[in-house]
Order: sequence, then structure tokens, then C-alpha cells
Amino acid sequence: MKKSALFTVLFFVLSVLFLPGGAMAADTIKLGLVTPMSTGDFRSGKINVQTVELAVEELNAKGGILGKKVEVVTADDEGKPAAGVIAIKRMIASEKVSAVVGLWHSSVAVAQAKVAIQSQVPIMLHYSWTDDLTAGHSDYVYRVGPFNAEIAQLALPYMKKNFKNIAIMYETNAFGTGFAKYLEKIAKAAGLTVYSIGYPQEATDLKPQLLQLKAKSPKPELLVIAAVYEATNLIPKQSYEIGLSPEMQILCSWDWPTYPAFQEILGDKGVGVTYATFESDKLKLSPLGEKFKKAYKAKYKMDPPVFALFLYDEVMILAETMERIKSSDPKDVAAGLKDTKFQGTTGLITFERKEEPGPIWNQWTGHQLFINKLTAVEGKEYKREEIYP
Amino acid sequence: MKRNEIIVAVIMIVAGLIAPWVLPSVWTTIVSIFCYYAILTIGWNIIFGYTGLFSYGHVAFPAIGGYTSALLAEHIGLPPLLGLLAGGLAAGLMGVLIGLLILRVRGFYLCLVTWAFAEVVNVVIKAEHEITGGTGGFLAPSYVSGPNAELVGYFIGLGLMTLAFVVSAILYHSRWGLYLFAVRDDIDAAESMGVKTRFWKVFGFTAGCAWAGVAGAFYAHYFNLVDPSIGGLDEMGKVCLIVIIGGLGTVYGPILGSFFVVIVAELLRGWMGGYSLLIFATIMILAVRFVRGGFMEIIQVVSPHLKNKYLALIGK
Amino acid sequence: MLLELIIRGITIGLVYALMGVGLALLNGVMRIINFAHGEFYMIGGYMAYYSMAVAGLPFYLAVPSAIAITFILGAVVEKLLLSPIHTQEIEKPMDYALIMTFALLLFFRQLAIKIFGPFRHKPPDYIPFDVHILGVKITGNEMLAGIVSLLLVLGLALFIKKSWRGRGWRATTLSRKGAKINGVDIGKESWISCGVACALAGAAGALVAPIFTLSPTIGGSPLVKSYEVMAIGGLGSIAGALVAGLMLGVTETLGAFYISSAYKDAIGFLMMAFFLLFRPQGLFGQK
Amino acid sequence: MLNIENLNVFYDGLQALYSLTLEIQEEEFVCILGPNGAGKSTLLQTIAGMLVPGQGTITFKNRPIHGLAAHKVASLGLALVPEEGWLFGQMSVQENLLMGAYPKTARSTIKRQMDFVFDLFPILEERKKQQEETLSGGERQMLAVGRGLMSNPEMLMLDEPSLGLAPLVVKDILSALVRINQEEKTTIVLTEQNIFHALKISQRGYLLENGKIAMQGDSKVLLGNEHIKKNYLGI
Repeated sequence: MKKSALFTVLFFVLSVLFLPGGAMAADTIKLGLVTPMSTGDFRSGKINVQTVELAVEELNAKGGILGKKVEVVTADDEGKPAAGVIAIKRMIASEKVSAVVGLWHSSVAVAQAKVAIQSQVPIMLHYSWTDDLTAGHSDYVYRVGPFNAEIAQLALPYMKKNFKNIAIMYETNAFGTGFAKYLEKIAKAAGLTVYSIGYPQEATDLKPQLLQLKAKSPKPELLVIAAVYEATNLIPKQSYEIGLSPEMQILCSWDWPTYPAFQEILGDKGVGVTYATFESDKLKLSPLGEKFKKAYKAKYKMDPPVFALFLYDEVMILAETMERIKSSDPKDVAAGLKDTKFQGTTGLITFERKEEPGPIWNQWTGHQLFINKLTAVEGKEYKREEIYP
Repeated sequence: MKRNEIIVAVIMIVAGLIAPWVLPSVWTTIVSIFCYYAILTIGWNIIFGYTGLFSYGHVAFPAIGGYTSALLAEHIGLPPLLGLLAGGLAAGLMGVLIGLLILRVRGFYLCLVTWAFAEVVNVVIKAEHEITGGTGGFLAPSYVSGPNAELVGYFIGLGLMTLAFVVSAILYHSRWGLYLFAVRDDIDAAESMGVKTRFWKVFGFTAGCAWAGVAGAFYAHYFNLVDPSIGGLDEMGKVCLIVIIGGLGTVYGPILGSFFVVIVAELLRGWMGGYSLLIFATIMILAVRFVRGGFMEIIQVVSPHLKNKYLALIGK
Repeated sequence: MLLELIIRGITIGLVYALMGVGLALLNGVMRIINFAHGEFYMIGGYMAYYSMAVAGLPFYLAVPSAIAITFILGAVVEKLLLSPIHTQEIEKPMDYALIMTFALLLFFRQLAIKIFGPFRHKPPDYIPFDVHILGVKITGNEMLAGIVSLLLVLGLALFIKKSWRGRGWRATTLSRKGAKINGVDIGKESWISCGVACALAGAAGALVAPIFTLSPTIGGSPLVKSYEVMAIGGLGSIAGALVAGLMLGVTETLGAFYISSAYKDAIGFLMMAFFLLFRPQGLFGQK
Repeated sequence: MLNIENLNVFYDGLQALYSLTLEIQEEEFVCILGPNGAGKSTLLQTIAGMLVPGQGTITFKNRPIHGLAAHKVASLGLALVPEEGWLFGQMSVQENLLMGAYPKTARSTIKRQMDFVFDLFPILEERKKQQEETLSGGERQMLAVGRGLMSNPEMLMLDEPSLGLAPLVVKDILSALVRINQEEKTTIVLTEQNIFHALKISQRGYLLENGKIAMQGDSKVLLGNEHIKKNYLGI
């Protein structure tokens, strides 16, 4: 019996050893796309995949980069840090990509960034908001998208104008905690009363936290929700159920109320909810942006969300950089990105660096924030209205 | 330790040393995951397979080990290699405490108490997010910095896994192992024969927990991250699955099970798609229903036939 | 505020009790613990959702159909997978059941992810208006869940107390051999009681579906709560489960408010561990 | 009424009964005697369906019942009063008795049987609402006998009902058995270590030794037997 076990183990070990090796370096340039595809915010992940595919099609139609075909390699990070780390390791180690884009959930991206920095492969972030990502001042982390401190800064005037007492409920992860801490700091400095309550992201019964808010005096007039997961829909619902809303207005820190699940869960109680977004009809697109929007709509039968614009910019910036430095080696690309001057979809993209410790490092800061309100239900959708700026 | 086990250990080391140079480099990551689960489940096998204590809170201990090591590295700059030791120690100490506490209970009361413990650990990690980083996890440094970090981490994992295997094999054949089995098989008889059952219960539990702590610390520094999901219910499911399909209470069980759940799953990744956990759950149900000895039992049943065939082939 | 907290605690406590009695029943008759209990809650919720959203049934038919489906599923699971515990000689029936039901938990959860998808769903509100109890506003859904849970728990208690079958179940709990020689067919009663236990979990899931909404992984929390309820109330005790459910609901709500909302889930676990370690017979069980 | 032929039973891997053959007629009062470990309990439990015989046949009213599950045997009118009682601790005395009438065939005569039990053991009526756990040893044994009677059985098997009880209580129980046998015409099979009492009240007896029938015959004859006198009665 012992011997047979031995044989089995031996067999397995050998079977692993004689696995076919990875594909040898080919004459393509590989671009890594690591994004949630099965769990987590996989709907956004799907848009990320579509966007990158569209951008790469365009590049290849124009003859690729440096005369080589561009290939996208995708991996699913499941919206979980551990799976995300494995996915990006797989990408960097076995696929030998020149750069990685598409990272999504902040807490996942923080861990993934560590791997990328260690492996000296550049990553570009288009919609992961935590300040920590660029606050580490790494040469391998670039961000076209917005970040928490910037968003809090942009939203503060709106809060200051309309409210005196605000409450923040946040997920206790890199994204939520970072946003809440920064907003609390600047809101207090601006003279507002701030209550902030954290909760684990998988919580589904948030009434205890909401009841604590209900008992506060003075009563909070606005609840800011910094969340990604389920609770995004559950907090407004439960706030209504315990009679805290509609007196207390709700401001979602990003535009998930436009997702279908929000309507299914809140129904007509969703009317009155406000949300921050970078999406607006007033958002000025450059000619490149208009072109991308048209191509995206033609291919996928819907308007691209704003983060798709940033991601598209990133792919184009990478292509432009590689052409400029005549290299697709990850290290060279990382160095070359610094000098980017790219006329992007929403404006001229350059990467700023501010020496004192802070999130502005290889960071573009030219974003515009809008605040929308859901005003009525129309069939399966809400009517929205822009209330700020 | 039997000769075969020594051979297996040697093969594991040799194969592990060669692997990074012949396999695509992504395999170092996968084999490292394999090492994590193997160490973790060797621990659980000692607790449940050897000593018969159905601990349902085993995954709390890698969390304890991982956070201990990561926090020490962050705040007092403890080198990760010592962190492995610290993680094992912390988990082991907690194991002694819980082990003493569960002396009072048997059967599924024990299962529920250990489960409660694991969940409380999880709640604490999430609640104290200022210290632990909440659900997003806590970053931990690599064993060494620079481009070789990956490889060094891999070898450390390989070494730890082999060590855990060797220790559990020695324990299996030793007098101490006999005491553990006596506690598992008939505690009253063991007691009447003068075995200090209370001591051996705590011993078995602590030994398993300490290995789990080491596994957690290894994981934290290898992936540079420790997050509450390593202490979750799904992970406990994986631990059960690995040991059950590998063969509960056997020396090779955890290794075979981890091989199956991590490496075979990776090989069949394209084929199984997102269904791997579903497939494994089905296998586990069938295994528990029909072959309670798990994979090891199948080998035992099949191997004489294979051996005969093999002997016939070589003309003996 | 205290009144509001207590009323909310009682409402949720009644649902906890409903989950707990199912488990207590199963533990009593079959002497096993079922880790897949929460998954039947999840399935019950989805069945109610699909009955309403897809088949277009009104809620007073959707909830019973969810109950019926979970009953059948529970009975089938018992027949196919758990029956070896009492039909064959298994060395460690408890361990067998632990591992088997845990495998079932993983199986149902993964299957649900594949079938129901990872999106959150919510059936339409059962009772689409709010009610005021002693000046506290609660939703019609919560009131319905509380009342129906209470009725089901009391109904089960009455059934166990008064009916022949219920008495047989109780007898089986107290002495398996005694029940056998008095004519209780344990094989048959096992699948019936397993079905009933699962149906109670399904009922709980269907009732709270519009309150907490549905996702494939919602089974975890109610599983935990039902074990806490069962351990506090005493294994196999229906009355204990009712009182323990209420106690847990109220303590949790108060604790979350006055002590720390982040530690809300630890409260129940600490209570459970305390009872298991220092009063294993629970609130009402005798040694 | 009950025929056992060539019965071999194994218990925990060891043979407990060897080719046992015995026959019990209707309305008889038969006692099965023997020292501890002779196989008396095994025999009764095998008849009741709690143990599966290795070989041999058991027929009850011309119907083979070997290998039949216990709950089915119970509904045929064959009741067992086991040695340890197997009573239901946290149920009241009344509920324990009701459980005796669990088989559907027995439910129509509950009232009558309950009255008969209370007539036999008036103390049980007094304690009707009390939980079984609160009873004394003697009361418990009465309850066990009472529960056995509740199904209005044609044959009642009792496994050492006098074990560990005070002499006065033993007398009460044994005289109740005689009443059951005479008034209800119920066949009674009684195992006893207390051979003297058993032979006094029964009509026929079997002596079991090491899983085999060592002796059988009329109770009075057995009472006078030298072997029994010497080994069991201490005369």
C-alpha cells in the first residue's frame, strides 16, 4: 500500500514536470488585462474587457505597435485580493506582458500593485480610487482615473452649500476607509459635523449602524455611502425602512444607482437618492473621445461609461509611449510613461508629480465631478437630473 | 518514518528544486499555493485525522499566524523568516488556549465551539480595520526584495511543506502518534490504559494549529497580503475537501488532496472553467457517500491490480 | 430608541427562532447537525422570488410553494445522502453527517452561483405599506415575517406536542431504541422531519427575501444564527429555540447599538460558546 | 403462537445464541431463566426486531418475523419491555404510555388500555403529569410494563423487570404480570435472574446457559430440578 502511494505521488510529480512549457516569446506585444470577470463588480469588468479589445483592434488595424501585433491577455481577479494577486502574478511571470491595465477594486489593486512594483512591470489604473495606490510614489504605478482625495475635494463644495451635518458609511477596505477618512478631515475643516461608521463589505443587515445614525443629534442631513459591494443597494433601502430617509438625503459616492439591481431593490423608494459621477452630458469630449464613443456604441450597442474613456486613454498612451521609446520592455515603458503628453478623450493627459508625500504621483488630475439626483421612476429606469455643479 | 515516506520527501524536494527551471514560471505561484494548502491541511489532519477532534475553526489559525507575522513586520520590522516562527508560535499559543477550553466538550459541541472561535477571529479582524486593514487585507513584505522574491518565497514554501510532511510522518509512526490514535479511536479505553488523554488532546490540537499558523505566515509573505478571506467558511470547506478526498488520517492524505485540489484543478482549468468548486463539492459528496477513505482508499483498492499488471508487464 | 430596538430585535429574533427550530428538530430526530441548513434558506428565498417574478404568483402562494419545494429537496437529500446514518452501520455517524452536510453547503452555494447568477435579487414587497407598532415604524414585510415565523414556530411546537407523529419524533429524540420498539419507523420519520426542517429554513428565506434581498451566498449568516439559537436554547428543544431566538435578536440589536455595530456578529458567537462550554444543555434542556 | 427454530445470533462479532429452538403457546406464561450473559436479552431483542439473526426462523402467529424491522414487529401485537426501560425521559408519564400505543393498530383501544394500566399501577395515575425522569426506579419499571401493555399486545415480553428493585416492588410487578396473563389472556414471556419467583408464577420455563437451551419444562418440575436447585436457588 505504501509503495502504491509512492508510485502515485511520483506519477503526479512527473506529470507536472513534463507539462508543456509556456509559449516562447513571440513577435507580438502583450498587454495584460486583469479585472473582475466572475465575481465582484464583474459588470464593470466586462466593459473593461470590451474597451481594451476595441482599443487593441484599432491599434492592430493601424499596424500594431512597433510593427508588431498587439495581443491582449485577460485574467479574472474575482474582485478578491488573493485571487487578484495570483492573476497578476500569472500575467507577469508567464505571459511576459509589457504593462497591465484594468485593475478595478481598490483593495485588490493595492495588493496587485505591490506585485507589479516588485516585478518591475508598469500598471495603469483607470478607476481604482484609493489614494494609497499612487501615494507610494512608485515608478511603476500610473493613474489616469480619479482618486479619493480628489473626489472628496470636488464633492465638498456641494456638501458645504447644502448641508451642515453629514454622515459617512464606508466599507472597511482600502477604497472605503481612504475615502471616508479624507472626506471627514476636509469636511470637518470646512466646519461641517461629520459622523462616520465603517462596516465589513459583505454585511447585509446595516440597520444597527443606521439606527446609531438615527439616534445622533444633531440629525445627519446627508449620508455619504462609500461602498462597492452589496451594501450599496441595501443601505438606502434599510435607511428608508427604519424611517431615517427621506429626511436624510443619500449621496452615493459613485454611480451605481444607474445599475438595474438598484431599481429592482429600491423601486420607487430610490427617488430622491443622489450620486456622484464623472458622467455627464456636459462632459466635454475631445475629437478622440467622440470617435471612441461612436466606435464603442457601434460595436456594443451602448454608450461607454466614463471609466471606459480613461481605460481607452491608457491603452493609447501605452501604444504612444512604446512607439516613442522604441521598446516594449516593461522597465523602459515604465520610464517612458513619465513624459506622456497625450491628447486623450477628455483632455490633455500628463502625469503630475508632487514631491511631498501624497497621492499625486504619476497621476492625472484633470477630472470633472457631477452630482445627479434620481427624480422619478419611468418604467424600468429612473429619470435623473444633474443638480451640481 | 518509513522508507517510502523518506523517498517521497526526497522526491518532493528534488522535483521542487528542478521545477522552476523546467516549468513556466507561473507554476512557482501555483506550487506555492499547493504548499500553503498542504501545510494547512497537514495541520488539520493531525487535529482531526490523528486526534479525532473535529475542529471547524482551523482556518482561524492561518489568519492568526498571517496577521501576527505581517503586523510584526510592519511595526517592529521583524524579518519574514522569523515571522514564520512568530506566526506559528502565536497560532500555537492560541491553540493551547482553545485546546484547553474544548476539553470540556465533545462531538459536535466541539465543532460548534471551534467554529464560533473562528468567526469571532474573523469579526475582530474586520472590526479592528484600523489595525488590520479590514476586508481589504494587510500588506506584508516579501522574504527578500528584488526580482528574486518570487523564487525565494517558493523555496521557503517547498521547504516548509516538506518539513511539515516529514514531521507529520514521524508523528504518525511514533509513540506519540499512538497516543493520539488512542484518543481518537476510544478515549475511554485510552484513559483506562493510563494514556493522559487530556494532555494528548491539547497536544494534537496545538500541533495542528501551529502548522496552520506557519502556513498563514508563509502565505502572507509570499503573496504580500493577508486578508480575512483566508479565515472564511469557504476556506474551511477547502480544508475539509482536501483532507477528505486525500484520505483522512493518513500521512499522504493532505498532500494528495492538495495536489488534487490545487494542481490538478489548475491543469484542468480550461476544461472545468468556473465550475471547479462545484465539481469538487460533488466529488466530496460522492467520496463521503461511497468511499469514506478518500483517495488513499482508492489507491489501496486499485494498486494491487496495477502492481500485478506491472509485474506481468516486466515478466515476473 | 430602546423600544424601537427591542421591537426590531424581536422581529429578527422570530426569524432566527424559525431557523433554529428546524435545526433543533433535525438534531433531535436524526442526531446530526446540518451545515447546509442556511442553503435551504437561500433556496427558499429564490423559490419565492421566481414564483413571484417569473411565474407571477401572489406572495401568499409564492411563500408556500417555496416551502413545498424546500421540503421535497430536504427529503430527497435525506433519502439519498443522509440515510446511511441510520440504515447502515457507520463508524462515526456524527462526523459523516458533518462532512456530508458541509459538502452539501459548498455544492448548493456553487450551484446557486451558476444557476441564479451573482446578481442581487429582490421579490416585490409582500406587504407594500408600513405599520406602526407602539409608535415604531416597521415595514409590512418585517411584520409579516415576524408574525408568520411566530405562527410556524408555535405550529411546529403544537404539532410536536400533540400529534402522534410529533410525539414519535420527540420519543425518537429521547430514546431511539424506545421509539423503535414502540413502532416508530425511524427511516421514514427521518426524511419527513428532514423535509420539515428544511422547509422551515426555506420558509424563513422566503419570508425575509424582500427584506434582506437575495444572493447565492446569503445562506451563511442564517446558518450561523440558527446554530447560535440551537446551542443557546438547548439541542432539540423547540421552546428553547423560540426563547433563544428572541433573546439573540434583542441582545444583538441592543449590543450593536450600545456597544459596537462592528462586533454585532461576535455577540451571538460568544453567547453560543459560553453556553456550549458552561451550560451545554442550553436554556431549557435538562442534562 | 411463537415458534423459534434453529436461531443463531451474533452480537458484536461474537455468537450469543446457538441453534436455539423454542415454542410458546397462546395465553402461556413462560419464563426464560439463566445467569447473566446467557443470551436472554439477546433473544428477546432478536424477537422484537432490534437484532438481526444470523440464521434461523422466528414465526409469530404463523408469520415469519425474523429480519423484520422493530417498528413493524411492534404493530403485530408483540410488545417488548426492555431491561433498561428505554423510556422517554423528558416526556410525562401519560405521554410515555401514549407512545406505547403508537402503532396505528393500537390507537383504537387507548382509553381501555390506559384504564387497565392505571388499575394495575395506581401510582402511575397519580404521577400522570410528571416527567419520567422524576420517577423512582420501581415506578419507572411499572411505567415500562404499562407502556408495553398500551398497544394491547397479544404477547408481552419482559426483560428482567425486577432487576435492582426492592422486594416489595418486585412483588407488585410480578403479581401484575399474573393479572395481565389471567385477565387479559396475554401471552407472557419473562426473563429473570430471580429464578425462584419466576418459576413460582410461570407455567413453563426454559433455562439458557451460554446461549444454548440447557433445560426446559414445566415450572413446577424445574423448581424441583437438582441442577437448578444447586446452581441457581442455592439450596
